[in-house]
Amino acid sequence: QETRPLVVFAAASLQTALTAIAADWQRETGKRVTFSFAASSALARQLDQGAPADLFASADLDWMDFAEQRRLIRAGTRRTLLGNSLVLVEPVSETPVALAIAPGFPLAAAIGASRLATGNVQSVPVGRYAQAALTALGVWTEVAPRIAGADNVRAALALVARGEARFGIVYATDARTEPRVRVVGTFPAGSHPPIAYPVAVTAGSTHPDAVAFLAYLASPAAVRIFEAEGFTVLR
Amino acid sequence: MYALSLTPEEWTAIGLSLRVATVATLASLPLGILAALLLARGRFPGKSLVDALVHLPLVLPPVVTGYVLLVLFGRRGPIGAWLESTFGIVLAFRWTGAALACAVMGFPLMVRAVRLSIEAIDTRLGEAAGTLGASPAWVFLTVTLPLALPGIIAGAVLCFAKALGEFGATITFVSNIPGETQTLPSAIYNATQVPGGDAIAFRLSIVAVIIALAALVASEWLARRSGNRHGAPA
Amino acid sequence: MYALSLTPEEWTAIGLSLRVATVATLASLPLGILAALLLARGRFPGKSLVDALVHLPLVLPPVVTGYVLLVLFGRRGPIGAWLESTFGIVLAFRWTGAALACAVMGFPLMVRAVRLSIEAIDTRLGEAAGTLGASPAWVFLTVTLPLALPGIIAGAVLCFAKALGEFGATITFVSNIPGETQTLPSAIYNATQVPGGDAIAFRLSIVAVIIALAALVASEWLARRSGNRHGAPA
Amino acid sequence: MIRFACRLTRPGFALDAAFTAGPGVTALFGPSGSGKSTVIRLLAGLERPEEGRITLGDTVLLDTARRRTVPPHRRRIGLVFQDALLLPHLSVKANLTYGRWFTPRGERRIAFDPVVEVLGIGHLLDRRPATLSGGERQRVAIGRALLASPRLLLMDEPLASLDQARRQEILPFIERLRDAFAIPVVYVSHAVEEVTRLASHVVRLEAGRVVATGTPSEVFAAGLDRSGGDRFALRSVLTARVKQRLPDYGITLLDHPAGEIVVPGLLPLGDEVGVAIRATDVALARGPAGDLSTRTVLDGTVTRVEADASGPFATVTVTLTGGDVIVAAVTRLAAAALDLAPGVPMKALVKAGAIDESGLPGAVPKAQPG
Amino acid sequence: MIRFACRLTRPGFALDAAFTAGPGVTALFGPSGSGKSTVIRLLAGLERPEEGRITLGDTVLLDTARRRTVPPHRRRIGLVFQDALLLPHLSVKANLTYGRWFTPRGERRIAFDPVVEVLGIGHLLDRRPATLSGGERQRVAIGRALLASPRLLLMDEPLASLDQARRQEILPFIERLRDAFAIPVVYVSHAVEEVTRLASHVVRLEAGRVVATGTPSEVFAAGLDRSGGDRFALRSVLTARVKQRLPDYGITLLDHPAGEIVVPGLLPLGDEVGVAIRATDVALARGPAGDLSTRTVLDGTVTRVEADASGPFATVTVTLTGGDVIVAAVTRLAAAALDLAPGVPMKALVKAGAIDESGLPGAVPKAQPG
Ligand SMILES: Nc1ncnc2c1ncn2[C@@H]1O[C@H](COP(=O)(O)OP(=O)(O)OP(=O)(O)O)[C@@H](O)[C@H]1O
Ligand SMILES: Nc1ncnc2c1ncn2[C@@H]1O[C@H](COP(=O)(O)OP(=O)(O)OP(=O)(O)O)[C@@H](O)[C@H]1O
Ligand code: MOO
Ligand SMILES: [Mg+2]
Ligand SMILES: [Mg+2]
Repeated sequence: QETRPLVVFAAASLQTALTAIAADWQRETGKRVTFSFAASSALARQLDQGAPADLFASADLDWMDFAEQRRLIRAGTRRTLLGNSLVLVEPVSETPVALAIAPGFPLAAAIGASRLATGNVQSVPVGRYAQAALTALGVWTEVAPRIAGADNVRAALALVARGEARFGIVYATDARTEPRVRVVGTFPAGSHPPIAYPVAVTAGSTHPDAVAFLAYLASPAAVRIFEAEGFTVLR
Repeated sequence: MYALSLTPEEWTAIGLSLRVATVATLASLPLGILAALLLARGRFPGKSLVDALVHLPLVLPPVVTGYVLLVLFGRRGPIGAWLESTFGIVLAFRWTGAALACAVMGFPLMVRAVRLSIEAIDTRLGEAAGTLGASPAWVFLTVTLPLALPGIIAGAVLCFAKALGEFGATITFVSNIPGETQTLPSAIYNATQVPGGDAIAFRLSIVAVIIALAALVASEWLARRSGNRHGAPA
Repeated sequence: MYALSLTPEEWTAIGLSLRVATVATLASLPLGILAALLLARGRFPGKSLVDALVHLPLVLPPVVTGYVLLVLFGRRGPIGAWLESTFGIVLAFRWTGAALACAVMGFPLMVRAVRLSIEAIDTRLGEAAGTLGASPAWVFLTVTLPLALPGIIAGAVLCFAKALGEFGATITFVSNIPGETQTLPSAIYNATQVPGGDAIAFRLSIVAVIIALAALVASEWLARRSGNRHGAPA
Repeated sequence: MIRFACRLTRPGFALDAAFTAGPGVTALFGPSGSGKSTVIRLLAGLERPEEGRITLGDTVLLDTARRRTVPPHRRRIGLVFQDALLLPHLSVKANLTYGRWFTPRGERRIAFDPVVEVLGIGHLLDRRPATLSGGERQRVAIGRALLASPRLLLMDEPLASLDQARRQEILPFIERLRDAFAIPVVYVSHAVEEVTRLASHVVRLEAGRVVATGTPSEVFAAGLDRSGGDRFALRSVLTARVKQRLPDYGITLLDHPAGEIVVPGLLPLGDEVGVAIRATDVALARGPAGDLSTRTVLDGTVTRVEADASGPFATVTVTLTGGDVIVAAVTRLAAAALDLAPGVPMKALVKAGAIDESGLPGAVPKAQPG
Repeated sequence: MIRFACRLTRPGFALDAAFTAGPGVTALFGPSGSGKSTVIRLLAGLERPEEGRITLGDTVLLDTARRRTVPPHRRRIGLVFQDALLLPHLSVKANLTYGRWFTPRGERRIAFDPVVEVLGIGHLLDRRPATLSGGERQRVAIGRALLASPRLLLMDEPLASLDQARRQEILPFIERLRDAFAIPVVYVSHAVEEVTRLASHVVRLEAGRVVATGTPSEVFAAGLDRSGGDRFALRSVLTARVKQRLPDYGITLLDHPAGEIVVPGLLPLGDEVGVAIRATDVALARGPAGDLSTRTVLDGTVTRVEADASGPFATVTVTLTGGDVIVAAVTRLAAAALDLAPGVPMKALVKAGAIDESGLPGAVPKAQPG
């Protein structure tokens, strides 16, 4: 019998949910799961160098594509598990702004001399989604000079929470965890590419439970946890 | 070289990084030398604590340091708010903030180097200067400081090099605003975060290495010029 | 203290970090001293390049260093594959790899400190030992090495402290696997990535600071014990 | 006037010394490790005693009882260290002028050029200390201390690494300082000649304690037992008046109640001078001396004969006409042969060649302090 | 046998010196900055000349023509540096024994205890060099070099910072080394007394060139002009045989063709010894000397009178019965009064007290090398 724990390489933003699910799974099956949470980019490259992972959960499609092109994942196991939505947030310390997210809405004016914090628009997924959404709404050119790009969502969130930035664009899942921010509005799903969290069994995995755990991630128990976190579970 | 042909944004990042690294190094030198002097020669209670404080940025993950900087020096932070209201100095989201982050991250390296050099100075030379009428302050300026020059140069080089590579604390504190706070390492980091960005990252890394090499060669030259104080025959 | 009561995983991370930092420091010492000696006393073409190479991990963003390590020392990397087939040593995704990453990141700090101390030694002391029959190797062992002790201790402390804080290169090279490669800074990073993790991050940071403080105090004690070689009256 | 009294303890060594030193040169004399450098460092303020009081003229430099201490840089006390301690990063010239910055303009009494000339370091001005020879380093250290125009000059074996010729040039220069600028000097040296030439006062230290003080003749003519068994350290000092200068012969005749003393060099007429004479340079004659090259023959009476039982020599004290005392070291064989005993009339013969003219006050120095 | 020939240039200084040195002590003598330390460093292999050849016995230590050089640590040449250079991180004891590790067991000819005793450093063994006084440091440096049992010992002003009493103890010890172990010594000193006591051979350097070589009497008796104008540096060395020991008086009578010489101390009967005599310690008598304390009266004839026109003194060379030459420094006045001129018969008077017994080979040292 395989006693080695199952190793899951997962994007840092999935940490809370996956840890809870793994605890349930262990309670049910007695089998242990070990995670390595890091940036999707780092994990994908590590897979490329023969990392001993059984499952890979990415925070965006690009790095899963990268893995797939390099045959780092087992064919046919890839599935897009989760979705998320993009929200505009502001610090609770500010007087609530009356701003409706719509094409041409006066975001730039509302930001004023302050900043809008989000992920880095070139490299961090949430930043790329934000750029896409603002572009689709026709306000990107005005807002672009006021963007402060953090290197991950939580850093962006912290900038808003501390009141350093007047607004932030983050995932809905993150926004609800931070009491010091208030959601101003949610970006229409069509304004940006779908926010997706793909998972797959790695090509090198020999662990007998890899597929089973992958399936468990779609189990009702797991779905409950994901949804409690604010994810939309895609079926 | 074609491979190194850089985009305008990259040039901006390079220029900014040079400015940030230079300012970080020069601005932290006086404090660094003072701290080194205090740790090398001073005797006061809580010296270990000061020592630990100086080393803090080395011990903490850069993200934590960046966050602490944000909390203290952000516009809403106690020091940041005071600086803004008193001197009109804003660090948040400015290149000056990047310089502060780099200075803080390079500080332990600088202090250690200077301290080592100060500790290696024969205290009797200061005594000799004292008998010639030099007050402790003058002794510091005319004896300790010049004799610690190897350490000061080494400390400055370390701080400068660290500033060229520092990224975690910087991006956490002042985020990544092209033209304002996007330094060379931030640009490199960005490149590594997108599939296929390796070539760009490599190119920019080469630039960083070339700058560091130039700084090293300049520092060695400076150190040599400042005179060999040992090992001469007699 | 209740606030500091740690989970078993956190204890594991602390233990691992201690092991990683200790091994990184001790294992890089010999090479660091050698490099420092070469840079301090050697005269050879390409010295600037060696110097630059040593500083590289400082200049490059840690992510890049980590990636370079991954490419070179990974199981599929040229050096990693050779090490595995020849000696059976595996670094990738092992705590040994974390130690390598920390050693590499701390290397420039160590080399600089040792080099400064070596350069401050009066070469005539080595000559004196030579006239007493000590070959250059013995001079190194019995004169240069003990007299460079302040620098060696300082270098070791810097390397150790850096290893306690190093995160970027480590997580990029050996990932973040609890019990194997999840060091204290990686655990802190993880904490910062979850809602409400600030308290955990703070708690773990305090632990890191306490360890560093202990190391500092120990090093100062060691340095004092090794003898004050200056400033005595006569 | 310096008043010194300090107590200081180190593992294995305790200093407990008190002395006063007037104007002129005070010599600190004593075996290696006796605490001479420690006293010098205390005077300069580089060492704090457990208990002590030091005054220079009217100034209290240190008074542990009243918790007062003047820091070294306010003492204006020059110090020539035993091991030079030049500032390695400065040129010789910058080392020399270092102290000037800190000397009030009105008190810069000593000019650069003559000091450089006497010390023979003009060709070294642009060099770094590391490239100097041992003696060159020491000369620069002397110049550096002088050029700060100190109120008191401390010199710790300043001439030990210099050749005789250079010494002969520097010694009169130090005397000039003493005389022309009235800078008191505390001088550490193992060379009895130097001490007797320069010093008006000797403090002899042993194991951290003052074992003898007084004029050189008092301290060094005190008999073999009190001179540490070294007959070469025994001196007498005769006081005589300049009677006649013989420029053709380059010598001067001094008038002493016991006879005429011939000394090399031309001294100012009428001056009263002290002539230091080593005990080993004095021969004794019972009857008339023959036709000798030795011109100085002094009349007196043996007042004391101390035979060093184990050694070959006896110290014979002759009280000269007029009351001055001269000490001679002769073999015990000769003492026996001449029947030397208290009360015996005796002639003391002193070779002019053995008298060091640089010890005489009027000796013409090669250069003058500015 | 050392053969030395080297050329070396530094900005403002050029060394171009060649000399040979036999067994025994060879003194390097010359003014500050003349290149003495440089020669020492070349001998030790610490400096490379542009051109040169150095051999010690059969061993070629350096030959630039053949591009051969033995590195310092293989030369087994001990060096006492002008500034001690003790290893600051080691205790005094560890400094002393440092060289032993590297000395082949069979060649450890010098024992620890006697060296420590003679140097008087027993109480310092556990101390760190930084806490030593100047003289203590230098004594440890001497011990350290000795205890490596070198094949050649180089000493650069080793006794400059020591008191007379300590010097008197160490000098015979160095002679023991020279004699008992046949360790040749190259010795730098500004003290003429030391040089004449120790050295069988003197090399006088000036501005990097050898200006005179020979025995001490040849070099130092060469007349005032050649001795650098310093009459105190003038010596003669007389060779005499031990005739009689007078233990009661602690003196020895030597047989010399020109008369009996009285020297302090008890020398081995029958030995031939060289007695160094300073020109300032020699008096001349034309007729009978009278009833003097001076017992040594030597017969001879004036062969040369060199008057130093500007100074007070004349150097008078007297060729003694048997051929030895003695030099006296007398005033020109005395020279005129005694009608000194070549051919005049003359008696040379030498006080026993002025002869330094530590310069005599048989002098009993306080301790013996092991
Ligand atoms: N690096 C250098 N550059 C220029 N001149 C030098 C250098 N090193 C030594 N010298 C000169 O070489 C000469 C000889 O020096 P050395 O130390 O041999 O003298 P020395 O005879 O030992 O003198 P001392 O009796 O003062 O010790 C000196 O004039 C010194 O200034
Ligand atoms: N830190 C110390 N610990 C113990 N003993 C010390 C310390 N410093 C100095 N001494 C001792 O104090 C004594 C006096 O030293 P000092 O330097 O005053 O002697 P000195 O008379 O100048 O001797 P020298 O003629 O050899 O220079 C010496 O025996 C020395 O060993
Ligand atoms: O201190 Mo780092 O290791 O630059 O992220
Ligand atoms: Mg001393
Ligand atoms: Mg010398």
